Amino acid sequence: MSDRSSYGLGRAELHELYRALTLTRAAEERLEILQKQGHVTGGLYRSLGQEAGAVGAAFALRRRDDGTGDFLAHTVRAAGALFLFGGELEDFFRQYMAKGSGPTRGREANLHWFDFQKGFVGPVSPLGTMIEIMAGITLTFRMRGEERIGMVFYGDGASSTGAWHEGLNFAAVQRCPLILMVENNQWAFSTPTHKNTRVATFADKGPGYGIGADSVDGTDVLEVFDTVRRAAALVRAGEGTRLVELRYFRRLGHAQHDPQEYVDPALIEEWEKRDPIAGYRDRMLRNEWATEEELSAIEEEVFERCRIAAESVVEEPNPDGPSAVYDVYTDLDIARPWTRAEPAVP
Amino acid sequence: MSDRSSYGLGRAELHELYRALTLTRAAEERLEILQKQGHVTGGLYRSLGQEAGAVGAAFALRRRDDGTGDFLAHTVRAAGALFLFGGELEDFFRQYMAKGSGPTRGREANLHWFDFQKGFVGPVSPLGTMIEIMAGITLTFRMRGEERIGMVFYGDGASSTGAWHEGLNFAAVQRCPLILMVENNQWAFSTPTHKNTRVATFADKGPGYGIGADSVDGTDVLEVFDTVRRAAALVRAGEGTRLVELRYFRRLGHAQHDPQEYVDPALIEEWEKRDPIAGYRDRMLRNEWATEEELSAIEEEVFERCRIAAESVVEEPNPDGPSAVYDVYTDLDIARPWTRAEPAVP
Amino acid sequence: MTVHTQIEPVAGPEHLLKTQRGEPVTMLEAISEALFEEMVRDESVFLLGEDIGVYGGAFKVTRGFLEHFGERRVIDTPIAEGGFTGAAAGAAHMGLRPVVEIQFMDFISPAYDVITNYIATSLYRGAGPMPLVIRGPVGGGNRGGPFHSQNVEMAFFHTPGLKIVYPSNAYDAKGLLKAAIRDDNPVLFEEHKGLYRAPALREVLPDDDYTVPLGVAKTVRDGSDLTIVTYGAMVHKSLSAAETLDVEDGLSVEIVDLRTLLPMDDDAIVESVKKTGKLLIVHEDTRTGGIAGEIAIRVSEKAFEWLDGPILRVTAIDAPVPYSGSLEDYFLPQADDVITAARYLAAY
Amino acid sequence: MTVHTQIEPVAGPEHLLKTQRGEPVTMLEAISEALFEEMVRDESVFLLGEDIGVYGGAFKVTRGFLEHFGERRVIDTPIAEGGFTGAAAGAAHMGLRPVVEIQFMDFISPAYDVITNYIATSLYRGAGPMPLVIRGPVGGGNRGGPFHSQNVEMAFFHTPGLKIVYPSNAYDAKGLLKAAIRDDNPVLFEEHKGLYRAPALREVLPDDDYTVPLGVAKTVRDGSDLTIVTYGAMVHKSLSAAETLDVEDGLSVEIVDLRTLLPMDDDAIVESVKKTGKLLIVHEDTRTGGIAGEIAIRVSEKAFEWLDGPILRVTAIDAPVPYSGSLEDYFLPQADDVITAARYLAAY
Ligand SMILES: Cc1ncc(C[n+]2csc(CCOP(=O)(O)OP(=O)(O)O)c2C)c(N)n1
Ligand SMILES: Cc1ncc(C[n+]2csc(CCOP(=O)(O)OP(=O)(O)O)c2C)c(N)n1
Ligand SMILES: [Mg+2]
Ligand SMILES: [Mg+2]
Repeated sequence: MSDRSSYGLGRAELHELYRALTLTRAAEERLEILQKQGHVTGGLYRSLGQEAGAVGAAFALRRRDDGTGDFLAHTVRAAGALFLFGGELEDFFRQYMAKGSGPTRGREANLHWFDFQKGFVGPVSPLGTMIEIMAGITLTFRMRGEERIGMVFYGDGASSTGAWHEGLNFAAVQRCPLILMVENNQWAFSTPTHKNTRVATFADKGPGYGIGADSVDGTDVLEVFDTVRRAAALVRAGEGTRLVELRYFRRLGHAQHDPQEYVDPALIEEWEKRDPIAGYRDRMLRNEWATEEELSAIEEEVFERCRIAAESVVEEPNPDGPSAVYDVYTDLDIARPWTRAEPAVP
Repeated sequence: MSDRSSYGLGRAELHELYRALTLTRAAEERLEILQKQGHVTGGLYRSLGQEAGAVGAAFALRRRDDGTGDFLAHTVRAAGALFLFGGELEDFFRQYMAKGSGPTRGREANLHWFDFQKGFVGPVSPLGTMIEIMAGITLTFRMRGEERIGMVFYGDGASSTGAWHEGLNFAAVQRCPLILMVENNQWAFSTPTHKNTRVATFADKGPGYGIGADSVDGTDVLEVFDTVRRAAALVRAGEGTRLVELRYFRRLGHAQHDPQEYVDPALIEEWEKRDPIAGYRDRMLRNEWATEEELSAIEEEVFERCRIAAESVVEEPNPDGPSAVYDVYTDLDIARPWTRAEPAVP
Repeated sequence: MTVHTQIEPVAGPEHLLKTQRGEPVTMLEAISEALFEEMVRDESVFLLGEDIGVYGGAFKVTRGFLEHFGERRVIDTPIAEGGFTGAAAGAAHMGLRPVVEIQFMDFISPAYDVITNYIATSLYRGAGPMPLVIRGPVGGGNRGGPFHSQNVEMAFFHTPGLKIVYPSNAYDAKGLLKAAIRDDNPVLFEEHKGLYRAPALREVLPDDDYTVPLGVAKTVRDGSDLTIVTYGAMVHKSLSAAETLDVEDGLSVEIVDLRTLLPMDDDAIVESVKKTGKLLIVHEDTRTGGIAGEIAIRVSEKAFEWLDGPILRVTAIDAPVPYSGSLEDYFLPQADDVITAARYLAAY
Repeated sequence: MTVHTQIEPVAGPEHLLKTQRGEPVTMLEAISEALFEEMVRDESVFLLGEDIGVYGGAFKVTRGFLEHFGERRVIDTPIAEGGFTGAAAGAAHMGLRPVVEIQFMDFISPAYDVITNYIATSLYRGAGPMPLVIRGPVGGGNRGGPFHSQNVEMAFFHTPGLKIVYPSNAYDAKGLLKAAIRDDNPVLFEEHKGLYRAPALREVLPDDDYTVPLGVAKTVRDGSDLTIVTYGAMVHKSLSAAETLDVEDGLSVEIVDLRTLLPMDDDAIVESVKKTGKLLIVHEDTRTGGIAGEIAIRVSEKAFEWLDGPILRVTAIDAPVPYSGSLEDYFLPQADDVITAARYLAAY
């Protein structure tokens, strides 16, 4: 489509997209500050250059907070989708800081969290699993005759796993209303995509499952939105499962501890020029979808929200050690260490 | 190709194909007799109607018995390929009768057996695994610069497994010289193919792995031979992994205990008319590649071989119970039950 | 959301109403009835598995279910134990109560990842309860070879968050399976295929909606000289050994049938050991890393003073399950092994 | 076919030749050296794993290997633990000796099927020896959460045909890994990531081609009052507890480091228990179904008469590994727990 097309989106929606993009980046940048201050537990994952994929895709779904909307399974690189689905910024920071006040109460890391009312289910680390889970979730939509659909994100590397295949094939055969978003950022940790798959584009994988597939420039939030909107319409209309590839580039290391020495700096430079946020900003101004003032206001608002949220969450308490025994079973307590009781008796 | 084409095969080779086909069927029919007599341990699997797929494909490979030839991973429905690779008829019966004299000495069932000199590796039950194994075997061919290639058989149903995907994808990426034969007999136990995959033909799965794929009438031994011969040439020349679908029909139940009440009898009748052995026999006569006498002689010879082999194997001893403790480790004995020692001391 | 419907006499395929008619059932039929009654009672219960629909399952446990409940609730899956067990977990998130059949439990291994890492940890990770049953045939003695004979409890016994059930008879199987389906935690349910149709296990069951609570063992034979802790098919070999020991040696053997392996009923074990002072553990599964170890250390922790002899075990040998009958018979623990071990311990 | 080459000083990347230069190495460096030396010695040894090539592995164990040995012998795989472990098994059939790295051992679960059903049973099924090492980082204490902290021994301890090694220091790690690579059986090799770079474990290793035999435990501290059987990171917590117990209580604690978990060195355990009469087992892994049970029943079988107190254990609690530091510290067994348990047992 032409640079001028807003794909039918109104000014408010175009601004909302910009807010979601900048929020993603600002939240992650704030995390880096928190990490330097020693507040972050474990690894820190950035989506720099990939923000438009998550935001554009999630924006095309029906988001509700009463358990009737579409359903999302995000990855650690899809914070933008999570925010659009109502994931709270505070919870984002709580999770990264392993706070007892966070949705997993310090038991699980970063974006690995859940809200079935808002309609999202966070990942587990073993790659591929969430396609199986989302196949089951969307199966229930079909079984119950609900109009809801699901969306699951995964990186290019995850496509090598058996879980990816078993989940996608099950969904395809059962006509589960599910869209698989392949975040093809050209790397899986240090491994280039061609060492994970021999296909040139993940769209080639669709026919192998008998499903429709699209591939889209993942740095163009409006293109992504439009592609996914059309895919979602087909899925909702009963076509079953589809796949959408997002093409972009992981501009930082796998996690903050990875200096990505294995990446040609020229490539990074090239992709910096295609920054999804800067690009969209320019386009908005060029097409007069927003004024400089409006955009600056959004940026400032988002920056402040992140600063304030982070600052308040830092103060929140860590979980209480002994709470580690709860919630292994719904109906049983697991034993506390006998060596920590008074008196200590086996 | 025309009915008259022998694809460059000479009279002797055409006869050899016929011998392999009839041997497969005769050996399996002999098994049924043995089973009725109570000699067979466990399930009995027939390849009725699928014989030409295994035979035609294996015939296209380089078969040696000194560890320098091509390599086969057969299934329980590919006895014909196993025989062509030098699997002994006696061993076939020994395995089904769980004899101590068999290649697995009664530890494993039916066609689950191995000969790395002759170049075959039998399956394990968990479906899909053998693609991973064959990826590794053929990887060594590539690593060592050998001209050998591998061939692995699997049913349509097995394609749903994660192992199938992980193995095939690994092979594709690593350019392993491997041909995956998909035995599409339209059933996986009682489950029709469309409940295992949404593709209309397994050839559609090739592009999803970035590999070449063919589909061939699996009841036509010469078509199969020719298709695989060409695929093998490409693989051997360095193209890497390929896939070939064999299209046919499982004319008997999953195993002998399955009366396949779930199959429309009209379909079975239709496929009986396309019997691969009867069809090839007619064609040989029609084209004067063989005389009635020659074919009858082959049939009789094969029948007698099976009868004699089965009769002699029946007499062979079962494994000695206490030998169950050997070969768990190369260098350690596992404990015998203390309750069976004299005196019994823990 | 779970919808509880009234329990009342239901219509259904003849062979699933034997108990309603007062007829005896095999353990397999008891399991079918449990599934059937739960599906009637609660429409959030549904089934997934290979060949469970038109074929009724490799062992015919779900024969007639597809016709009665339809394709929506009886789903023939692709061959993808990980995939459909994961899908079941997703459905459980949405408030359904899936029951997964693994055709032979040996094939649970492709689902090992999703069960241990996703399903068992769901509640702990904040993703809520996981009402999910994974059931299927286990066990040796049927000449199935290494991949159709395994016991799988020890692959999962070490997984916090799971429950593991392994019944030894029709009554328990029905009551435990109903309890498992109603449990909000994931339950692995092992059914010994040698018991499925054993004529000796046919019995008339109560025709009410009984359940057998998870986590409670049962003393199936009272005795004073020696305790045998066991479960599954070995309950019956132990009972037969106990008869012989009674008749030939005048030994009084108590037998505790664990029924649920995880969580384990420590109290029942400890109480019996305190009474007899001698403990023999019998399991069909292979020896090293078998459940006997965990039982032994719990008894050591809780009843050391009461032990009048070593804790001993009778088990399969440490090998894959061999195919041939002669090898498999050697591989498996036999009643004679139980007798020998009990005599040794009694004389200690 | 295995090709054995002479061992002589080799050229290679600086950081892999520290022992040759007489410099101390960490446990991680010892592991790297073992791999490097075995690859130099035997060209049938090769490596497979995620990010082991250009990146040198998530923990940099194989840094410099790709440059030295080339892509043929250092293979960056797709993310498919089952697939590439299975491929390694195929290569082992053909006479190679693959060493597989699992990036975090938690991710071995997708390979559970091929390891337990194919690899461990290969010899028994008549498919010949399976010289294959599967190695990678395990263990908690690094705030890795439920999927980057697991110990995986008990997932495989019940699998006949496998060996399992779990070293506690640089010397053993190097010698055991070399022995594992030369072994004709599949070996699971667990490396505690908390020990990888622990400064206290840096040591100068012998510069000859030594191996440490599999299946042999080591008494790392002599004592007479109490035996602690342990392995991996818990060796060090136990040693520190023993110091305290010595100083504060005058207790003499003997510590047996198992080093190999499967097969287990029963003799070393039993001998120590016969000397001290008291046994405490310490493992970092979760409690129920942990290795303590198997040790307990073996000691019960072989040294019951020598026990002067219950066999007790100190372990992690029965939960997934929690992410936050406060939770994880509570979850893990600590030196204080060992002290308390030892005091209880000593006073028994
Ligand atoms: C089954 C499994 N194996 C290994 C890992 C370790 N791991 C975490 S992220 C990652 C790379 C993932 O790459 P990709 O799927 O492309 O996602 P990206 O990080 O590029 O967004 C790996 C290997 C894992 N999480 N799961
Ligand atoms: C992982 C796994 N799950 C289940 C089974 C049980 N099983 C054995 S054969 C079979 C059907 C296989 O169908 P297909 O692959 O089409 O082969 P065919 O029998 O038609 O030749 C099933 C489900 C198995 N062997 N492995
Ligand atoms: Mg990626
Ligand atoms: Mg089939």
